[in-house]
This record gives sequence, structure tokens and C-alpha cells, in this order.
Amino acid sequence: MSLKIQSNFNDEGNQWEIKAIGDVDISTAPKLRDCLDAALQDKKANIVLHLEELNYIDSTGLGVIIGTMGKMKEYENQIMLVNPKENIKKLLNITSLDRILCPKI
Amino acid sequence: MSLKIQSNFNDEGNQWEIKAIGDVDISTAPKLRDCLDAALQDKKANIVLHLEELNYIDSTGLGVIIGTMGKMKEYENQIMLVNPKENIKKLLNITSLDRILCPKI
Amino acid sequence: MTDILKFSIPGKPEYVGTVRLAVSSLANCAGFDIEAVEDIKVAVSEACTNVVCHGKSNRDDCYEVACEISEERIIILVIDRAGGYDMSQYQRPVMDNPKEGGLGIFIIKALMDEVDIFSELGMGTSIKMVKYLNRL
Amino acid sequence: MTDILKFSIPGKPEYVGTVRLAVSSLANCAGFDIEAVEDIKVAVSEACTNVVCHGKSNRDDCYEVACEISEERIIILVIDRAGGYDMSQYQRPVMDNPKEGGLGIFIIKALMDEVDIFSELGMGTSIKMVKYLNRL
Ligand SMILES: Nc1ncnc2c1ncn2[C@@H]1O[C@H](COP(=O)(O)OP(=O)(O)O)[C@@H](O)[C@H]1O
Ligand SMILES: Nc1ncnc2c1ncn2[C@@H]1O[C@H](COP(=O)(O)OP(=O)(O)O)[C@@H](O)[C@H]1O
Repeated sequence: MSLKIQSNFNDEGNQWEIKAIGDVDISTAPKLRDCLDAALQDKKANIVLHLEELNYIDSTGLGVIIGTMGKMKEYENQIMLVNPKENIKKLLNITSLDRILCPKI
Repeated sequence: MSLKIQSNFNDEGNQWEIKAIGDVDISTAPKLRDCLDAALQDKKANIVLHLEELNYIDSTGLGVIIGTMGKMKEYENQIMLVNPKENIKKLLNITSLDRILCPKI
Repeated sequence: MTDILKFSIPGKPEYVGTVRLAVSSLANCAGFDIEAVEDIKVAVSEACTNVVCHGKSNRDDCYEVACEISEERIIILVIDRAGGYDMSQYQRPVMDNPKEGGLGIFIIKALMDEVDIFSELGMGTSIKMVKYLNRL
Repeated sequence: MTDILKFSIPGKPEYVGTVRLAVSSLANCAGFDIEAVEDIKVAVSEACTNVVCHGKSNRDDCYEVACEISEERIIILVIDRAGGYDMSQYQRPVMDNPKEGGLGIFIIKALMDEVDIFSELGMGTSIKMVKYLNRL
């Protein structure tokens, strides 16, 4: 299982554009957490997490996203998930996380 | 594991153009054998087996190809493998089958 | 006709992906469609993740995953001897106020047709998950 | 540090792919490069195929695949109780005149660094295959 992350600060939109590619599970979730933490450390801003190339996520990955959302609340920043695949959309729906994290679905 | 086969008679070249897509192992080798047999049943001619989309083959698949080669000898027809991926090229090389089956490598 | 496959795996994060891959290949063999295979993949991962995360045993200790495949269903058992837990303490997650943890069992129950958990404190846990083929 | 994973699988063609997938995921975890992972995949498949093809046991009987992973190597054992064979009858294939069968063990020996086979007629066979990391 592998996870690749591309992280980019969008000056125009004043937000992080972060793309997760591959699989997030118990062995790769720490990497996702580190990347999100590093971004916020670098600059407090909203995060757009692009999921079009994410094949798999489970509760460990969702937990990291929820945790990040919590940390961001302090600064009134938000994290937003865009373009999840069908399997991931299903998981977001089951957990009702889509209502909080995916304003566009 | 899955195997898809596209079989086509090329009138111009007077030969079968057969493309194997996926994996040939003990569970899919019978399908390869059936397709090759059916082609020769339909028309005795040379066979060009296109391997650019074949991801995996092992001795069961190689056995089917050797068996077909044997059946074709009677009619002086040949079977030729083209465009194998690196892993498959290695196997053909180890078994020296490339010398008999891959005139172009 | 029922086939039984068993895996014995050390309780380490890096092997959860191997189990997920193996079980999803089995589910695919058994004739489940893509969506059901994905459900099974996530469910078995959640169960293995719980062993690895919450197990109090040595990380070298192995847990067992058993898959029973028949024409109408797949049964997956994940059995550990990693200390167990007090199931009466379990709280369903409240999704209006999501927390970082506590989603695993909730997700398993949402994705599988039948789920039974048996845990004995000081001993271990077994979770049985069933998914039926062709169920609407 | 050595990790041991074990699989128990019914001797049927449809499950050989599952073993192949699981073992290649392990080899990948263990740090082998793409070419070595492919070698291991083929070797373990050949060993399983032999059990399924030549085994005289009931197709429901299971064989075992054990993988021992350490920093410097992977050891894969495939153990069956499917009747065994007389190894003194074994003939290396003659590739100027290839035959449909008889390539399996030859391929395993070409792809793995060490191969030991032990077969007892009337009992079963075990094959031990070793591949080292970072070996030129
Ligand atoms: N196999 C297990 N061994 C020990 N404790 C477990 C096991 N599975 C679940 N638990 C306990 O049940 C709780 C709820 O599990 P779960 O719903 O998967 O959420 P999470 O794993 O995120 O905490 C865990 O926090 C843990 O205390
Ligand atoms: N696990 C096994 N159980 C019984 N017989 C076996 C086993 N593995 C190998 N053999 C015997 O050894 C012979 C050579 O095997 P191999 O080189 O793999 O070629 P093939 O399987 O194509 O015949 C087989 O034909 C079979 O008689």
C-alpha cells in the first residue's frame, strides 16, 4: 500500500491545495497527518483535499481528517474534500462526514 | 485474476492476430488453450500472439503455448510472441523459449 | 460447497494491506461486484486495524483471519488474543460532533450484512462479518 | 527481526492468484524491487500450481504457505500433504525440444536464490524458496 501527497499553496485562493494519491490506511495515515500538520504549520489557511486519485481510505484516514478539522476550528479555517471516488463517497455518506466535509456533493 | 482474449484473422497477412490481456495462470490457462484451439479449428494459419497487455504468465501458460506450437508443426504453421513486458521477457529468456517463439527479440 | 482459507498475521500496520488485498481477491473470486468487494475490503481492514491499534499483546503475536466462502455468502472472522475489551463501554459515534476515533465498528456494521463481536477482557476478541451475494 | 505469516488454502486453481497477490504484497513491503517481486510471484505460483495440479488429495484439503520475512531475505515455504512424488524421477526440461509440462521447478530454481525440495512419496511435499534483498 502506498500513499503519495502533493501539497501546494494557492496564493490566489489563499488556500492549500493538497492531493492524496493511492491508499490511506493504518500504515500510511501517519504520512497524511504529517503532511496536513506541516501545511498548517507553514501557513494557517483553508485546505482543499483533492481525492480524484485516492483509491482507498478507512477510519484511520477519516480520523486524521477529523483531527485536522478540529485543529483548524480554532483559527476558523476549514478542510474540504473534493472529487472522491464512488467507494470513498459511500464511506463519507455512511459516516455523515460528507455533510461537514464535502459542501459540493 | 482475469484474462481477456481478442482474436482476429488478418486476411492480408494470412495469419491470426491474437491479443492476451491480463494474467495467464492455472485458473485462466484453459481459456487461452480454448481460444488458440478454436482459432486453429477455424483456420490453419500462423498465429501472432500480442503480449503488450499481458501482465503475468507462468509455466501453465507457457505450456499451453508450447502445446499449441506442437499441434501447429504438423501443418508447418508457427506461433510467434510479440511485445512481451520485461517480466515475461525474462521468463521466456530463462526457459530459452524466446529463441523458438520470439524471432524479433 | 464451502471453502475455508486462513491467514495468520503479525499484529503490525504494514501487513493490514496484505490481508486487505488477499481478502478482496477472494471476494472477487467469489463473485461479489465491485461495490461489495470494496465494502468487504474496508470492513476487514477496520477489524485488522483494531487488533493492531488496540491489541495489548506483543506486536510479534499473530492474529488470525479466516474466510469461509460458499455460493451464497462470505464469512470473515478476525480473531485475536490481544487482550479484549469491555464491550459494554462501547459508544456509537455521534456524527454531528465527530471525533478522531471510534468509527471502525460503526463502519463495519454499516458495510456488512451481519456482524457479531465477542470480546473477553484479558483474553481476546473475535469479530464475525458476513456478506451475502446478490442481496439487494 | 523476523515476521512470519501463514496462509492455509484449499488446493483449487482459483485461489493460486490470491496467494500470488498476498505474497507479492509482502515482498513489496519487505523492500524487494519490482523485478524481484515478479520473480517471487512466479516462483510461489509455480509451487502452488504443482500442489493443485499434481496433488492426489481431495481438492478441499488445504496446503500451507508460510512466509518468513527479515531484513535480508524472504523465505517462502509451500507445504502440502498431497501425496508427494519420487524426486529421483525428476528430469530437467530440454529446451531444444520443449514439452508442455515440466517447467515449474526449473523456473523456480532460476528465479530464487535458494531452493530446497523435500518430498515423501505417499505423504507430501515441501518446497523452501529463499530470495535475498540487495543481492546482485
Ligand atoms: N480487537 C480489539 N481489541 C481490543 N480492543 C478493541 C478491539 N476492537 C475494538 N476495540 C475497542 O473498541 C473501541 C471501538 O472501536 P472502533 O469502533 O473500531 O473505533 P476506534 O478503533 O477508532 O477506537 C476501541 O477504541 C477499542 O477500545
Ligand atoms: N507438490 C507436488 N506434489 C506432487 N508432485 C509434484 C509436486 N511438485 C512437483 N511434483 C512432480 O514433479 C514433476 C515436475 O514438476 P514441474 O517441474 O513443476 O513441472 P510440471 O508441474 O509442469 O509437471 C511434476 O510433473 C510432478 O510429478
